[in-house]
Amino acid sequence: MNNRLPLPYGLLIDRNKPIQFSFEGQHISGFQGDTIASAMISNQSWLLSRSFKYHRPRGPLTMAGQDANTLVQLPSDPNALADKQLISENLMVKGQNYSGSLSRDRGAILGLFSRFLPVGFYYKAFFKPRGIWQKWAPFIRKKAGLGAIDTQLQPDYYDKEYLFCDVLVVGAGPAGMQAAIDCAAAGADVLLVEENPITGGSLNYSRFDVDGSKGQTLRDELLTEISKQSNIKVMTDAVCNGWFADNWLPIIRHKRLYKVRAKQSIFCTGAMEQPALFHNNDLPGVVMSSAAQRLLHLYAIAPGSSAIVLTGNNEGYGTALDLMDAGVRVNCIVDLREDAVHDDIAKAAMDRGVKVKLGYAVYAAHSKTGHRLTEVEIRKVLSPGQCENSGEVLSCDLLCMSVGYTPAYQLACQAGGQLSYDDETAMFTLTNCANNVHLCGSLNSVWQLDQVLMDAQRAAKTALCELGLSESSVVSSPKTGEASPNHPWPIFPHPKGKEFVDFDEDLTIDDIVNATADGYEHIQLVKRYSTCGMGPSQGRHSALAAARLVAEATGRSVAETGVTTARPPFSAEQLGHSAGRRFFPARRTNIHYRHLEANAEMLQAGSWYRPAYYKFNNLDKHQCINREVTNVRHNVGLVDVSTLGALEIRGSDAAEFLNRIYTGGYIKQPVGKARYALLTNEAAVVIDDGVACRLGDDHYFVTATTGGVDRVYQSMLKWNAQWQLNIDIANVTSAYCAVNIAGPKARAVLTQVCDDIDLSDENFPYMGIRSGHVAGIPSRLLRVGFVGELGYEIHVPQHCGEALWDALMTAGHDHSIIPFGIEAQRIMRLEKGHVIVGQDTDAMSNANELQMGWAVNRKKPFFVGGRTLTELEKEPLMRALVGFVLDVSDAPTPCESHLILQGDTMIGRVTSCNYSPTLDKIIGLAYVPPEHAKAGSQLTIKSTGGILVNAKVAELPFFDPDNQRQEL
Amino acid sequence: MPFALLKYGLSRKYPAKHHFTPAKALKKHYDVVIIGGGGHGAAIAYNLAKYHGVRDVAILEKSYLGGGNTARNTAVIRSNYLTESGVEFYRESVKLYNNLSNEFNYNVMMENRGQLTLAHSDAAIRSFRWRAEVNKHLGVRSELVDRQTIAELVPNLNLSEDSRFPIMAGLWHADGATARHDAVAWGYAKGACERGVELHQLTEVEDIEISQGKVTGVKTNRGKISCGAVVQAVAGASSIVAKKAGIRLPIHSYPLQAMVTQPYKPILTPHVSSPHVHVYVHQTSRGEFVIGGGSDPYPLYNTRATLDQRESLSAAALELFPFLSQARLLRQWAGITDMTPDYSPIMGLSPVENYYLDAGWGTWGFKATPICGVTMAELIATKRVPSLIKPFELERFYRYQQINEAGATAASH
Amino acid sequence: MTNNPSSQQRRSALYRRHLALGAQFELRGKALCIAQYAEQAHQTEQQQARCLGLCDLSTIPRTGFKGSAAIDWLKTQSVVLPSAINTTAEQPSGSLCAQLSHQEVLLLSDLRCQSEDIARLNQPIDNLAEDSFQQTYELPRADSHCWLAITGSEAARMMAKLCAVDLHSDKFRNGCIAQTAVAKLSSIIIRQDLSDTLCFYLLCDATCVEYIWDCLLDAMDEFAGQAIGIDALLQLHVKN
Amino acid sequence: MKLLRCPLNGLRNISEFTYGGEYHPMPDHHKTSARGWVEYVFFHDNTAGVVTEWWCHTPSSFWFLAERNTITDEVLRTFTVDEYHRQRIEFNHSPLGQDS
Repeated sequence: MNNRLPLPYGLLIDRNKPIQFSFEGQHISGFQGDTIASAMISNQSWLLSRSFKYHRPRGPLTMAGQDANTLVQLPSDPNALADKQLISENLMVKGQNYSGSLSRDRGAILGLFSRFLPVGFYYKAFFKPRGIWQKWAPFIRKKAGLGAIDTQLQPDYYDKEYLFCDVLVVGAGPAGMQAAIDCAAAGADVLLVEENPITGGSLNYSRFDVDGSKGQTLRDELLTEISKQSNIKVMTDAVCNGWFADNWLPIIRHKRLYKVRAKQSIFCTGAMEQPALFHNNDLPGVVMSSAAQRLLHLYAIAPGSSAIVLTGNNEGYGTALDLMDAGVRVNCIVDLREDAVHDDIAKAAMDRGVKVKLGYAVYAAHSKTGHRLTEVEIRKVLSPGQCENSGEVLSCDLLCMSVGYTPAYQLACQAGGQLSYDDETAMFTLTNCANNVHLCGSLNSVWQLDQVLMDAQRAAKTALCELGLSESSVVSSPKTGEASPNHPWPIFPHPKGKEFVDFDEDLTIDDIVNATADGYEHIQLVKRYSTCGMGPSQGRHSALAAARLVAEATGRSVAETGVTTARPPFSAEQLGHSAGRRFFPARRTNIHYRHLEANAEMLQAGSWYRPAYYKFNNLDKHQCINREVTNVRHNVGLVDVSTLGALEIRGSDAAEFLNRIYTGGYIKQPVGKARYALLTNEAAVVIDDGVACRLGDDHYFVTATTGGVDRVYQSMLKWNAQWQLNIDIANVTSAYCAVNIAGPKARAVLTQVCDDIDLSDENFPYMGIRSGHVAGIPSRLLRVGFVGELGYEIHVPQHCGEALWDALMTAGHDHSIIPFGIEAQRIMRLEKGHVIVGQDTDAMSNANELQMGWAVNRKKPFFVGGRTLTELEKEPLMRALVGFVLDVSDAPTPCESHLILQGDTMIGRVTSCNYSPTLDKIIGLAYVPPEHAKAGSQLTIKSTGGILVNAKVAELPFFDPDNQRQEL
Repeated sequence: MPFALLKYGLSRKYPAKHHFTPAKALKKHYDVVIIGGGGHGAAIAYNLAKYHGVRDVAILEKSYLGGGNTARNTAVIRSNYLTESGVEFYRESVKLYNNLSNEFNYNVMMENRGQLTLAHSDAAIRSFRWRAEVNKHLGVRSELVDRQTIAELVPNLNLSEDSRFPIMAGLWHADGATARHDAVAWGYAKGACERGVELHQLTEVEDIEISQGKVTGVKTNRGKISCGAVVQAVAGASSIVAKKAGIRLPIHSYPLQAMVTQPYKPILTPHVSSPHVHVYVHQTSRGEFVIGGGSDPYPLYNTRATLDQRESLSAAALELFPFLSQARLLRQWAGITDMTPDYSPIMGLSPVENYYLDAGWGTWGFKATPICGVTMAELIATKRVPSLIKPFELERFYRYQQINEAGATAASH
Repeated sequence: MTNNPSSQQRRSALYRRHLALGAQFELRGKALCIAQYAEQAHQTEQQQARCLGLCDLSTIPRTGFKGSAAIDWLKTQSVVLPSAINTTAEQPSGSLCAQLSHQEVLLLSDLRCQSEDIARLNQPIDNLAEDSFQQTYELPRADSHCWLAITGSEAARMMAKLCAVDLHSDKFRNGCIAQTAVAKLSSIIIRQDLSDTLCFYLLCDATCVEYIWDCLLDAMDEFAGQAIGIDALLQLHVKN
Repeated sequence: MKLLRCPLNGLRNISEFTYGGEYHPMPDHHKTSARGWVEYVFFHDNTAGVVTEWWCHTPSSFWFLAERNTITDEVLRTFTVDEYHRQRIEFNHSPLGQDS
């Protein structure tokens, strides 16, 4: 069972709540509040994972979720951080990336061949003889990857929420808490975000004084202050995962992504402790000092029985004190510094009689048992990186590294901060962030606790000034001559290598140095060539060492060398979080459910749902469609055209405006009449069409295509913003439901439900417009004939759509009315040779190619696309859209987009093609070179399966050439 | 264990061989100056040196080798374009890619895993069939496939009929592939440097000198250079550099963002893209899922990432692969794409004599790298415009002869 | 059963959902409204409205006017106009005037549908005879937009899951208007408290009403929000 | 996410807006040379620096202009169109293409 330290050790665990879970099938027990890693260590199991390349055994390194050593597999959560993930009852945890078993991983054999796998080895081999890579690739792929994705996963419910605050403080350590308090005191709304379960940061585990009480005392004081401030909102377990323009910050908490808009941000994200580089520095049992302290204070775990502390600063002595207080034997403090200046804490440690070796380094670590550290070899340091040829071997089961930090720079860098290296302090420091972002505490390279608090007050003050909540007064940051915790060169090459710079990618000192030797000298090239920093921990522990090594190898300063860009997100974020609930608006007409009730097969047109056709008995799709067509041709049909765009253009310049926007002429258009309207862009490409109905001298109602209307509306507004014509433009698409009742019996049906409009042809002719009532509903009637029959387009208020539909279906019953869908409509318009913009046109089509020159008015001074069209007309026409006919027997029937060939050359393509039930022929439209456009000329179509079929160019329209039917 | 690696294991000291020109001073004159040390610039230099004996060449890179869009693109190689000019051009490029590793003795890890583009509407099916027909006719493996076939090609794809955007069909491009993008630039640069070309990194061109309509030299942050010819291969900065030569281009530069997850065991083989939901996904040989989509909504010369794009890319990716909900996002980045009105490059002659354009590469530059090197080198060496790139000349816009590629590119990469 | 929405000329696209929830429809003025959702629900729906409720007002009269002369013309029609753009002014009749730009307003009937304002203003525009008012154009807001009410103490927090504008009561005062996006859908949000109960009117594309209704209910779930009838709103309104 | 100030609706996330292109008034469509016209239709300055652009606040369909730095993405100012366009634009009345 757990052998934990007594209270007050164990801030995060609840000893009254034991929890059982399993790791690799083995039952493990821990307490509520334990992470997988802490529970494992409390059970003396340090082996958590296998490394990416050499499959080396790995265990916790930081206990702060900052390293990839602790990535484990949960049932539907691969690559979970074992030192972050809390245990829960019966949680099933497995190791990752091993073949065989985690403890006996056959993949580990690769370690023996590491000499044969130099940096960038995959660029240097696997491609001879030609094509062999295709064989190697799958094999290498299998080796790649860490955890396994559960492809059967039913995703959890993730969602999002917007938050707003005056000041967002990221990181609730001493600096963050102090900054939050100061800001709130001045009246700002503060959001204080902490990624750990409790606030306090280093106060919870670090040693700040000899008797080790200072941290807790200060934390309690700050907490009381915070609890007094009603305008501080504290979020724990919340990760601020990036910084974006204008202080837009995502915060992840549980299953929700909060998007925070802050007026000011204060980053107190602290610093990340860095490893020393020596042979086998990745052995389980070799940890950061802070990791050991976290284990002690947060989880009440003595991380070992006999420890060695490798230090380059005085903090290591604090760790030693902590260990001794907890009853861990400290065999030796190995201090890299020859001439260390010891502070009180260090002295206190030495007074306890612990052996201290000044000017010594840990040269190598070893494991006799295989997986866990059992001894280290220490040697005297002669010069940076150089040791004596022999040293002494000390046994231990824990090695704490305390050789320095790198600021947790990610957010700051995303906010424009520059990382520069200060040779004095051997540390990266941050400068010039965005002016609404402020840094403080160890992130800002301030170390001593009292200084940290002052720095926080400075940051708060500056933020408050920006907010105008404090009179501006420049507060200088407490930059002090304090000793830097960073040792300039904790790097000790070993003839056997395995001094890991990047634990994620198994990269050693040689790999980095050799990358530069190959000519990849820029730090970015080193990264890309060696993959240093590309692993899950994104260079958190390799950036500093890599920069130092590259600098030395290329004879540049570390500052010149720099680090690679810190890309968001800050911590690996599940896609579920960034996806959240997915918002894809959908549009339905008021008649939608009538279609469903009539067994419509719906299709999506943009965000609209529209009936494609209506299933009938056991007819197949085409039979259903043909039935609808035939019924319109012989009786009467009803189609929902509500999705058509509708625009109102009103004002004394309405006609002038249409004249400029559309290709046609509208000045002389009579009131009560509709005209075709073709829209081109400035490149003279046809982009939309509709009909322009003149309802009054100063009033037009214009239709547009379903997909095009929003764009058309926006561009109309933009044009008139420049022209300043006296008009108003309104997009009324959604305000109206519209149906088209079409067929020889349309009038007969309509007459029954419309008594205030004279529907006779002489009083309501083709292309006429009338207003009145249908079934008592105020309606606007357009007599148009897209499908080539007597037809009326009836526009009624949106909310009356269903009532209109019901009335017409009832009235039409005795005339065997049935609804028809888009498919039938497409066929009938094709029979009439009407073009569908978007289907029969492409990104280049102009009016002449479509043989629609008739729709262009050449007598007017200007229209959008006009000048370009005249330019185009100086060159011969490239292609023309023509109609073609085949006999039904000419199989296989061509499909839309099939090619037109002349010999082996592509000379055109089919844009529309259907069986016409009316003509019992295959008809279609196609682009062909002008010389093939004459009626009667033969076309060769490369149909399905590459089979060539012959078609004949036909006059348009195919059906009812004199348009008698629509003018009944 | 391949033999190529033996020497590394057996030699005491690492047998380092500097792949590129070691830092050194600029010469006063070069026959050819290439502005931009990315894949294209390196490929042009390589071809000049190897096949045309033009070795007095300097590649001037303002940052580091291949640090522009070469480093930022998502390494998709395909030739399933829409127009004859487009298809033939990219078809040749893919051919060259297949032999690239052996061409310059450097593994670019070309993996032929195929590309599937998804159709969620009739309109998409029509335009895919159009592409398939043109491709097939020109000998490119490309076909319209039904849901059944899709299910076999990508077993884990969400093919549910009642998803928000049901998948109706797909365009299967068996020639679709990926390669290690950096390696392409490095391999070309290595080969070029071995043949005497000088690669100068951290060398920025500040001005371009022209007299009597002829380019005579360039001014850099490291001094002046006189030269016989200049070619600009600076995707993401084409307008800026061209402006120094007094040339205005039909280009708008937009950021294009992409992101990558942590590595996972392989479950997705082909490259899958959906122009309709604006996303494409493929799993690298490292096991990471690379996710990208459309360009940013407005122009910008800045490679910052946006949360907005992270959110929409994730949402879109989950429409296709709901289980990716558990995958962890590792890194998000951006490149800058030079978009042209007809989604086609601008290559060849410019209004300035001996000044050559290799621009307008939008989101399709990486896949063109090898053929670009071949054709541009031929143009510079022979002063004759190769027929393969004739259609892409800047002059086409003045004749209203754009290339009708719209629709074959968006979010497909 | 004349109170069945499917027997009406004007039908909210949501009526099937309402029926499924057991809505009881009553004619108010000319509009068929949801009085409440279940028998004797008054009390509970009122409590619901205080916490978090969602009500469909789409059948209630409303209209809009736009154009360079619109504002002046409305003044002649003795409409009380708001002091600023993107704010509202309550009319003596109880109806509401919302100004969306220097040339556009939106008018919402009182919830009892008793005021005649809308009907009067909607008289065919012949009372625009005088030239000076010719640039006044009616907008069919009653049909182009649906009209929902979101009420209760949790309304602002719930909306924060769908809308990037800060709607919390100290930032978005009573009578304020935001033209913005809700769940990626262009919308007009109007804060019009029911005496001391927070209330937002949400107007967005009528053809998207089912989409937005479902989004809202889903977002309301964590606060136990529910659909409520108009009576609950009226009771809260008259409370002073 | 960037914020953009709509002259009508105030400060909003940039996702509420539609980009409308560089501000380039149309040249005289009669007098402009053929090549000049092509450059107006297809070519862009694509300036790296401060550019005047069209933007539309989508929910209210309100078009306005913005000065934005295309390197830093910083918006210097936004303003209503009437700052540039107060006069009604007339087109001379000789039919298209007859004098060009």
